[in-house]
Amino acid sequence: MTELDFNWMAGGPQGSGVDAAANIFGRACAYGGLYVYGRREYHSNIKGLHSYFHLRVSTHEVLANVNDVDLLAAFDAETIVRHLGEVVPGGGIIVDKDQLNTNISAIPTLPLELKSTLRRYLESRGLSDRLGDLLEDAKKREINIFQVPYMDLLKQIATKLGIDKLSKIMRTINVLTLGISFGLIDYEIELVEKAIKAFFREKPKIIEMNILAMSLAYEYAKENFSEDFKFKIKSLPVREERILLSGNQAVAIGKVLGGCRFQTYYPITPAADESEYIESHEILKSKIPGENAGVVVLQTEDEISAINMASGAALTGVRASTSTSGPGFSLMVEGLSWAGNNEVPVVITYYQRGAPSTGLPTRHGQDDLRFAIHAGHGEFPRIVLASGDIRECFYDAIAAFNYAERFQLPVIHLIDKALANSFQTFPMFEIKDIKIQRGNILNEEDLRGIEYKRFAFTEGGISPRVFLGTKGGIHWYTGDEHNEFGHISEEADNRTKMMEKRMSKLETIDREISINEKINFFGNEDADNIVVSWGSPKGAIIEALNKLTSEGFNLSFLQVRMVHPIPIQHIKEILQKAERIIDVEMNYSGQLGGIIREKTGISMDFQILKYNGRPMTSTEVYNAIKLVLQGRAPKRQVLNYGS
Amino acid sequence: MTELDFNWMAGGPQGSGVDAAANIFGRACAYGGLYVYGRREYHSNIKGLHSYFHLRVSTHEVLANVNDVDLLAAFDAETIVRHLGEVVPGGGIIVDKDQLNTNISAIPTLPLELKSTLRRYLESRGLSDRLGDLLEDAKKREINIFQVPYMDLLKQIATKLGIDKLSKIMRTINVLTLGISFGLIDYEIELVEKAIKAFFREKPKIIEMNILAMSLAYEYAKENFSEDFKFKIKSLPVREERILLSGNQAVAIGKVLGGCRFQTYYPITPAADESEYIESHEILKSKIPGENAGVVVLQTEDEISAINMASGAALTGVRASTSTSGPGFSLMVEGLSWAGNNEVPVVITYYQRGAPSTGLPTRHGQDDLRFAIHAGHGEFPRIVLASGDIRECFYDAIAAFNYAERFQLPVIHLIDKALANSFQTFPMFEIKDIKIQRGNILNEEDLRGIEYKRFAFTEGGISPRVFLGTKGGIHWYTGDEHNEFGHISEEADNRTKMMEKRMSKLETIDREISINEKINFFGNEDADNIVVSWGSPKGAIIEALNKLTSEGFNLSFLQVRMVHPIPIQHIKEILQKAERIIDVEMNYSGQLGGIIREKTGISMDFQILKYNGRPMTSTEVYNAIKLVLQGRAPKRQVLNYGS
Amino acid sequence: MALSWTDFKTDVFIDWCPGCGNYGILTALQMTLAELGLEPHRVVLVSGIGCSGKLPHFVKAYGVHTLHGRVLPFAQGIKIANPSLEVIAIGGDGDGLGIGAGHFVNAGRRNVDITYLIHNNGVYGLTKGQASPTLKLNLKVKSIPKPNLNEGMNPIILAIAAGYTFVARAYAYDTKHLKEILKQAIRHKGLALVDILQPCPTYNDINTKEWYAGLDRIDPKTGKPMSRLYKLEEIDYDPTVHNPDEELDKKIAAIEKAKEWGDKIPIGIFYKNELVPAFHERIAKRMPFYLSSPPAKQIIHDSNNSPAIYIDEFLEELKMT
Amino acid sequence: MALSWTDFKTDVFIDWCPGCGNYGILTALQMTLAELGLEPHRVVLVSGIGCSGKLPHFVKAYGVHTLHGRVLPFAQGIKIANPSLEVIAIGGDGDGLGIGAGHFVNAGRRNVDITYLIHNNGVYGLTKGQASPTLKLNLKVKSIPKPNLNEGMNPIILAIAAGYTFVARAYAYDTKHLKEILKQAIRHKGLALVDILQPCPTYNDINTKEWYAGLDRIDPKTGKPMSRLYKLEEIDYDPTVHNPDEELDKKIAAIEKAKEWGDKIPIGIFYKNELVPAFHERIAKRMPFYLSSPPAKQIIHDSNNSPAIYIDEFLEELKMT
Ligand SMILES: Cc1ncc(C[n+]2csc(CCOP(=O)(O)OP(=O)(O)O)c2C)c(N)n1
Ligand SMILES: Cc1ncc(C[n+]2csc(CCOP(=O)(O)OP(=O)(O)O)c2C)c(N)n1
Ligand code: SF4
Ligand code: SF4
Ligand SMILES: [Mg+2]
Ligand SMILES: [Mg+2]
Repeated sequence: MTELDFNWMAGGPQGSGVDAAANIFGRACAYGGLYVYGRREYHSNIKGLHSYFHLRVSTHEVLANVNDVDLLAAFDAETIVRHLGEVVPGGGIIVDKDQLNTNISAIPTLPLELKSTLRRYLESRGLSDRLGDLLEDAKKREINIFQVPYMDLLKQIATKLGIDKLSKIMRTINVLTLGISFGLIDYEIELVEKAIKAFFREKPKIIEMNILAMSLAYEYAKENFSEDFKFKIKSLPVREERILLSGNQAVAIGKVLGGCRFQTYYPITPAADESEYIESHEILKSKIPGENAGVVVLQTEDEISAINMASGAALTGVRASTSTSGPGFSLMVEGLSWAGNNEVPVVITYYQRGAPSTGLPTRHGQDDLRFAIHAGHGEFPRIVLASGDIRECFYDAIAAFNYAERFQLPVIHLIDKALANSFQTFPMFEIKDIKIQRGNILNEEDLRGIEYKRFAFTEGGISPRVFLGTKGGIHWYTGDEHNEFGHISEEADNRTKMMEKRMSKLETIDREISINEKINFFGNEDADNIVVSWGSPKGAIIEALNKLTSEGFNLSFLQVRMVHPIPIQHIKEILQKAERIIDVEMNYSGQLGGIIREKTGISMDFQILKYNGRPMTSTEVYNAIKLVLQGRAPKRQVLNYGS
Repeated sequence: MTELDFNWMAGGPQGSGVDAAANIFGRACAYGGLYVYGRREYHSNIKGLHSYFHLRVSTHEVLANVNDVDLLAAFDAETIVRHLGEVVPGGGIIVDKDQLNTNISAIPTLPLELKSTLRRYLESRGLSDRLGDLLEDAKKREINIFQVPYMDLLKQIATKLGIDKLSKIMRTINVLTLGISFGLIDYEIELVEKAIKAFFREKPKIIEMNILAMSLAYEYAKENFSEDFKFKIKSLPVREERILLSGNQAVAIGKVLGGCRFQTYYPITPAADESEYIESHEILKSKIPGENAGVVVLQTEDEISAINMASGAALTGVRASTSTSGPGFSLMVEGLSWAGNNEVPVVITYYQRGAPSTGLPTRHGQDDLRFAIHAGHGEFPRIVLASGDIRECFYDAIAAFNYAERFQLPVIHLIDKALANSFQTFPMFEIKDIKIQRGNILNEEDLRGIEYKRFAFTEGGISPRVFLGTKGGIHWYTGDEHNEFGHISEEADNRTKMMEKRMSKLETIDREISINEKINFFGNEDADNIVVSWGSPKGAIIEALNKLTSEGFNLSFLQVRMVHPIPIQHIKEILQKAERIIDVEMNYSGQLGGIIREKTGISMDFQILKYNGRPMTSTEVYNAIKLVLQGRAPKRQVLNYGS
Repeated sequence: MALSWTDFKTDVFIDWCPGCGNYGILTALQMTLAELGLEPHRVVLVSGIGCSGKLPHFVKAYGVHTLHGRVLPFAQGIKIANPSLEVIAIGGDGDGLGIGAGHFVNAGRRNVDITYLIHNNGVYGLTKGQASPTLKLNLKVKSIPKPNLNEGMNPIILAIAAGYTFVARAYAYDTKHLKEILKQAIRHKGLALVDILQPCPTYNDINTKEWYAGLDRIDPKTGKPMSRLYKLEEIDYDPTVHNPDEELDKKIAAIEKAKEWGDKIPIGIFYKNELVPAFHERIAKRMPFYLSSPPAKQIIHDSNNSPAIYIDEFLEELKMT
Repeated sequence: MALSWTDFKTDVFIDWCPGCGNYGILTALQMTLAELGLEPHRVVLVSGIGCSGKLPHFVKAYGVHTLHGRVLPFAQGIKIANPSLEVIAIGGDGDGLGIGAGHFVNAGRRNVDITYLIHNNGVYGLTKGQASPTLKLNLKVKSIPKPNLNEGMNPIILAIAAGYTFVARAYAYDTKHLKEILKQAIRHKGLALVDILQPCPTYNDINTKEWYAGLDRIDPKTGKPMSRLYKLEEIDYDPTVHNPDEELDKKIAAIEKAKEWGDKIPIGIFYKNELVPAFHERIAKRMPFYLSSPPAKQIIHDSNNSPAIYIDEFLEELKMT
C-alpha cells in the first residue's frame, strides 16, 4: 500500500465554522483508521477576521504540518488570496463561483501590509485585481479550480428543509465545502456522517441540516469534478484504540487524573479552554467506593488572585493548579516567588503565545523559556517541564503534580500554543502505569509526640509536610526568610542555611528523577549531527530526522523536556560527541541553546529559529537541517512559512 | 603620616537613634577631612529590634567595611551579645554600667535561633548567663570595656536642661555614646558639634540637648578612660570639595539632574527613600531664564500602577521613572513587557534586597540579575545597568535616561541595598561634563508634509519619536504586535520584521555605547588572575585587589556595569587571557558568571559567593581571593561575615 | 473649519461582530469629539484589552491601547504629565471592574480630570464570553456552561463609593443620548465615569438589544414594546451637588437610582460634583507653575545639552566642608 | 477543657512599637478564639504585609503570612479548598484598600465565609508612615512631608458597595467591644469585614488614642473628655436585613452612618445580611458532596497509588472508533 499524505486546508472568517469543519474532517478520517494532525490559526477576534485550519491525513502517524496544501476549501475570497501560494501543483481549490468577480483590493479585512504585498505580486504577474484572474493564473501551476455555486446549493438545502430564510443556513457553508472535499477525494460518506453526528452530538436538528448540506455537496462534487482530482483517500481497518485530542484537552485530562481538585484561572487565550473543559466535567467518577470526586474550578478576578488562591489551597493538601499564558504569568511572578520561598507544591500551566506584551494572542511562540526559569525575585528552586507533543502534555500534567509534591516546590508546565490548539490522533494513553506520588506527608498520628517544624533542615532539603488543619502540626508560613518553624528570621546563619536547604533540592531532583523523564533522544547515539530542541518543534524535527536518515544523513535529536533544572551531565555527555549541534527553537535568541552553553560550556553550531507566530513545519525544518548537513547553511537560519 | 583605619560600630534597638549617631559620627569625621564609609543594618521593624551601623574612617578613601570593630558603642545589651565577636584585641566596648547584670537569655528580642547558639557558646567557655561575665571574658582577648553610667549621665543632662522626666531625654543615649566614643579617640569636639548642628538643622532645642549630652559624655570619657584606648583620630586639612551621601540620595540627585520630571512609586524598602527625597525637593531651580522646573512625585496604589503611569507619562515626552525593589518589580513585569513592545523610554530603578518573596526586606542581596534581564514574557530589548558604588549610582541614573531615550527602550537600573543604605565620602561630582541626550525626536515642524509612522522600519531599529499631543504626528501604541503605524498586525512577515527591528537595537547599543560606559577594569591588563563582579562588591574587591597587589599577587578586576546587553566581545578578550577567573557575587548561583559563560563560553574557575543578607567586607573578599591565588581554595567559597 | 465625526475615522478594519454595541459607542464618541471641536492631535484615547480595547485604532486621534485592566494608570500618567491633553479612557467591564478594580477604586481618590468609558456587556467578550464582574448571580448567558457563581457588581455604586465626581450611565444604541452624556463627562472637571450598557449579541443572550428595547413587554394599550430604559433627565432628578452639605444626600439618591434594574433601568447622569478639587488643582497648590510648565513641557537641557537645573540645594546638605 | 486566650500565645517576640493599637487587636483576637472554643489547629490566620501582617506569628494557630495586598486570595483559596477550617484574614489599610483593593472589591461578589480584619491606622506603618488609602485629603500626619494629595476612602462604604454581607467597625483599644464584634463576625455566614480603628502612635499623630478618647474635648459639665466614639448598639440602629426587601434601606442606613466622622464616630455593626447565599452554598448547589468531600479531603489515589478516578467520560468523546 502506498503511503498516503494528504493536506487539506479550510479557511474563512472567524465565526464561519472553520473549526467545526476541521474537526469533522479530522474525525471522519480518524474513524477511517487514518492518522491526522491539525493546526488551527485564527486572529485575536471574535467574528470576521481570517482563520484557517491546516490538516494533514496519513496512513502513518503524523506529527506536524508540511508546507503543502493539496486541497484548499475556501469559504471566502480572502482565504484564496492568502493561501493560494501554498497549494501544490496538482492540488485543488474549492471556490464559490459567485466570488470570482471579487476585487481583491476591496476585501475589507485584508490588512494594509498585506494589500501592498499583494498589489506588487499582481503587478509582477500582470494580473488584474479580480479573484477569478488570480485563479486563472493559478491554473498555470496546474492547480485545479473547483468552482462551486455555494448559493445555489444552499438554496437547494433550504428548499429541502423547508427553510425560507437563507441566512439560517449560511452557517453550513463550512460543511458544504467539506462535502465537496470528501466528494473530490472519494472518501466513505458514512464516516463523514458519523463525524457530523459525533461533533454536534445532542442537536438532532443541526445534525440533519449539516448531513444534508454535506451530502448534497458530496454528490455535486462527484457529478461535476470527480475525474479532475488525483488525490483519493480510503479508510483502513483500525487495529488499536486511538484518540484524537488537542493539547488543552490532554492537559485537562492529565490534571484531573493526576489528582488536581482545585483549579483557578483568569480567562486568557490559549489557556482558558483547558479550565473550561475541566469545569464542564467538574464532577468526576471515583473508583473508590463511597468516595466522591470533583474539581472546583474558579474564575478569579485576575491572575494574581489565581496563583495565590491556588497556593493557599495547596497548603490545605489539595493538588492545586492554575493555567495562564504570558501576560497572566507576568502577573503571577510575585506569587510564584512566595510559593518558592514557602515550598508550596503548586502547578502553573503556562501556555506560551506570541509576545512581548499582548503580542499575538492567538499565535504561536516559544519566547518564554528564560522567563519561566528566572521569573520571580530571588533565587528559589522550581521545576520547568516543556511538553513536546500532545501526548506529553497529558503525561507531564500528571508528572508536574508528582514533582510538586515530592520536592515541595512550584512546577511550571510549559506548553506552546501550537500544542494547545492543534489536534492529533494517537494510541490511547497507558493509564494503568500512572502513579500518584505525594511525597513526605505527616498526619495527626505521625505528629503525636513530636515538635513539628515545617521547614526542618534535612538532608536533600525536603522537610515532611503537614496540611493546614492537621491536629498537632501547627506551623507558619511567611514570605519573609524564616526559621524552621516558619517564623520570620533575619539571622545571617539561618539565612545561609535556609537558602542552602531550598536550593539543594535542585540537586535532589537531579539525583532522584530518572533521566528518561527529563530528555528524549531520537536516532543514532553516535550520530555526528545532533539537533537540540524543546517543546512543539518536536514533531517537525522527528519527521525531518526520519526523512534525512532515510536519505543517508547521520543525525539524531535531543529533546529536552525538563528544561529546569536541566540535566547538565547527560546533555553534556550526549553533545560533546557531536560534530555539529543544531539548535531548533521558536524564538529569536535560541534560548535553550543559551542555557546549554551556560551550563555545559558547549555552543550551538547552528541555529534554526522562527518567530513569525506560526509553528514550524516538517518541510522547513527538513530543508533547513539539510542545508546545515550539506555545509551550505549560515549559522543562523530564520524560517518563515505560514500565513 | 600613618594611615588611619578605624572601625566604629553603634548598635541598639530600632528607633533609638543608631542612624542619627552614625550620621553625626560620619559627618564629624568627614568635616575633619577624613574619609568615611558606613553601612546600616536594621530589621524589618519600626521599633525595638536590633539595628547597627558599621562605620569606617580613614585618611585614604574607603570603599567598604572590614571585619573588624575597633570601638563598639552599645546602646543596649543585645548589641554586645551580637557584636562582641567582631571587636578586635585592643579594641573597646562602650557599655551601660547598669546593664552588666542583664541575663542574656532573658533579652526578649533575641531570636530563638540565636539564643541556642549563644547558649552553646557560653557553655563552651564556661560562662554564666550574665552580660558582665561575658564582658569579663572578653577582657581576656584584650578588649577594653568602658563602663559608663548612662543613667547618671542622663540625669545630669536633665538637671542641666531643667527637664524633670527622664523619658524625654532617653533618646540622647545615642549621642551620649557618641560623646564617649569621640572622647576615647580624642577627636576635635568642635567638629562633632558642627555635625550635630548640621544633622538636626532647624531644631535649636534638640541641637542644644544633643550637644550637651555629647560634650558631657566626651568629658566623662576623657576623665575616666583616655589612657586606656590606643586609637586616636585627628582631623586633616581638606583640599578638595567632598560630599557624603547614600546611594538613595545619589540616585535621586542623578535623576533630577538628568531631567527626570515624573516619578512614581509605591512604598517599599529600600527604594522609597529615594522617592521621598525627591519629593521633598520637588521644586527645582531652573538655569534657564523664565523656565520653571519641578518633579511630580506620585505615590500610586501599587507597583502595577507605578510602572504603567510612568510609561504613560513617558509617551508625553517627559523623562519618567519609577523605583522599587524585588516584590514591586515582580508586579511591574507585565508593564515592562508592554514598554518593551512599545519602545517606551522608561527608567526603573531596581533596588535589590534579600529575596525570594518578602525575604529580608531590609537586608542585602544581589539575587535579581537574571530576573532583571529576563523579566517579562516575550523577547524585547532592554538595558540593565548595575552600579558598583554610590558615585556610579549618580552617573548611571543620568545615563539610564539618556540610553532610554536614545534607544527607546526600558532601562533597568540595578542597585543593591548595600549601596542604597550605605554612605560614603568622595570628591564632588563632575557636573559640567554631564550631557543630556534625548535621541531622535520629531516636533510639529519636522512633521510637516510627512506621513508619520511611529514604528517605521529603520537601519538600527530606532524610529524617530513623536510625543503625544504633537500636531501632525498622530500614531498608536498597542501591546499587540503592530505595523509601522502602531496598529495591530498579525501578519507573519510584519511580525518577523518587527521582532528584528526591536531586537536589532541590542546590536546598535553594542556599537554606539562606548565600552568605557559598560565595564570598569582595575589592575594590570596582563594579570593572570581576574576577578569578575558587578554591583556593590566593587568596593571590597578593589580594596582586596590593592592589598593583594601590594603583596605581590598578580590580579586584576573586571567590573561589569552594563550587564545587559553585556559587551561580549570585550569581556571575551579580557577573560580569555586569564589563567584563573574568580567570580565574586552576592547570590547563590553566581549569576553573572553564568551569563558570561552563556555568552562567551568562558567558565568561571572559582566562585566567591555570599547570601547571608550582609554585604561583603574587604577582609573576607581579601581572604577568599588569597586562598584562590594560593591554590588552597575550593571551587566555591561561601562567605558569611556579618550579624 | 468645523470638524466632522468622519475626521475621526481611520482606515483600519473594524473587526467587531455584526450588531455589536461597540459600533454605537464608537460613532457617539467620534461625534462627541467633533462637536466639542477637539483637535485630533490633542485627544488621547487610552484603552484596556478586550473587544472594547480595540476602539482607539478606529479613531484618528492619539491612541494608546494598553494592558488588560491598566487603562486608568496609563491614562492618569498621561494626563498628569501633560494636563493640556484631552484624555479619554476606554475599557471593558472585565477590564475595569475585574482585573482593574484596584485602579478603579483608587482613581476615585485622585479625581484626575479624565473621562472613563466602561463598555458594560456582562461578559468577557474577547476571550469568548466568560462571566464579567457585572453579570449577576445565577445568570447563565449562552457562552458559560453553568450559572454564574458570583454576585454582579454595580459600577455606578462602586464609583460613587470610590469618590468619582461624575457618574453616568448610557446605552450603546442610543447614540444621541450617549453623545450628550459623553460631552458632559468630558467637560466635567474631574474624574468622570460613563457606564455604557453595551449589548454583546454574540455572547450575552440575556441583556440583548431586544431586551433593553422591551420587545418582550408589549404595552397592551399601544401594542408597542415598552423599553426597559428611561432617562433621568426626564424625571425630576438633579444629580448635581450644589453645595458641600448636599453631598451625602445626592450620593444616596444616586445609589438608590443605581439599584433599579430589570423593568426600569435609568440612564443619564446619576451624580455630579465639581466642588471636589481635581487632581491638577491639588498639584498646582504645591507647584504653582504646574499647569503652565507641566512635566511634559519642561526643558531639561540648555543649548549645550547640559542639564537645565541647579542642584545646589541638594548638595548643600551633603557637602563636607 | 476550656481554652484560655493564653493558649493562643506563641513565644515569638512581639515587635510592634510601644503603645501600638495592634496589641489590643491581638489580645481581642486571642480572647475571641478562646471564647468561641475554636481548637487552635482548626484556625488559620492569613495575613498581608505590614506591621499588622506579622500578627499570625504571635498566635498559636496555623499562620499564613502572605504577600502585600494578597491576603484575600490566599484566604479564599484556603477556605474554598477546605471549608471546615476557620479562616481569618488580617491586614493593613494599605494592604487591603491600596494594593489589595481589586481583591477587596471582587471578594464581595463571592461572599466566602471568612472574616477579614483591617487594621486601619491611616498610614503605611511598616514602610515608615506614608499616607494610606484611608488618610483623608489634605491631612498631614507627621511622617509625610506634604499634605495628602488623595481623598481618603471609607472601608465601610466600599465594603457595602462591593457586597460584603457583614460590615462592622471597632476600635483597637476597646478590646472588649472589639472581641464581641469579632465573635459575631466569625459566626456570620458569609464574608465579614471588621474595620478596626488602630492608632499608630509612631506615625499617625492625628488619629491618636487621645484624639479618639476626646482628650481635646472636655465636657464643660462633667470636666471629662468626651470620646469621639459611640456604639451603634447603644442607639436605635438595627443593621440586620431581615428580608430581601430591606436590603437597600439597610445599606443606605449603613452608608449614612459610615459617613459620620470627626466628633461622632460610630463603631459596631453597620450591616448584616445572611440572606445572600455564601459561596460554599453556591458550590454545593453544583456539587452536592462539596461540604463533606471538599477538594482538600478527597482521596486522589487508591492503595496502589493509582489515580482514584475514572476518566471514561472524557475519553468517550475523544475515542476514534
Ligand atoms: C493579564 C491578562 N489577562 C488576561 C488577558 C486576556 N483577556 C483579553 S480580553 C479579556 C477580557 C475582556 O473582557 P472585557 O474587559 O469585559 O472586554 P470586552 O471584550 O467584553 O469588551 C481578557 C481576560 C489579558 N489580555 N491580559
Ligand atoms: C508588592 C509590595 N510592595 C510594597 C511592599 C512594601 N510594604 C511593606 S509593608 C507596606 C505597607 C504597610 O501598610 P499597611 O498595609 O497599612 O500596614 P501597616 O504596616 O500600617 O499595618 C508596604 C508598602 C511590599 N512588601 N510588597
Ligand atoms: S464578542 Fe460581543 S463585545 Fe465582542 S465584538 Fe462581538 S458582539 Fe461585540
Ligand atoms: S509603626 Fe505604627 S502600626 Fe507599626 S508597630 Fe509602630 S505604632 Fe504600630
Ligand atoms: Mg466585557
Ligand atoms: Mg496601615
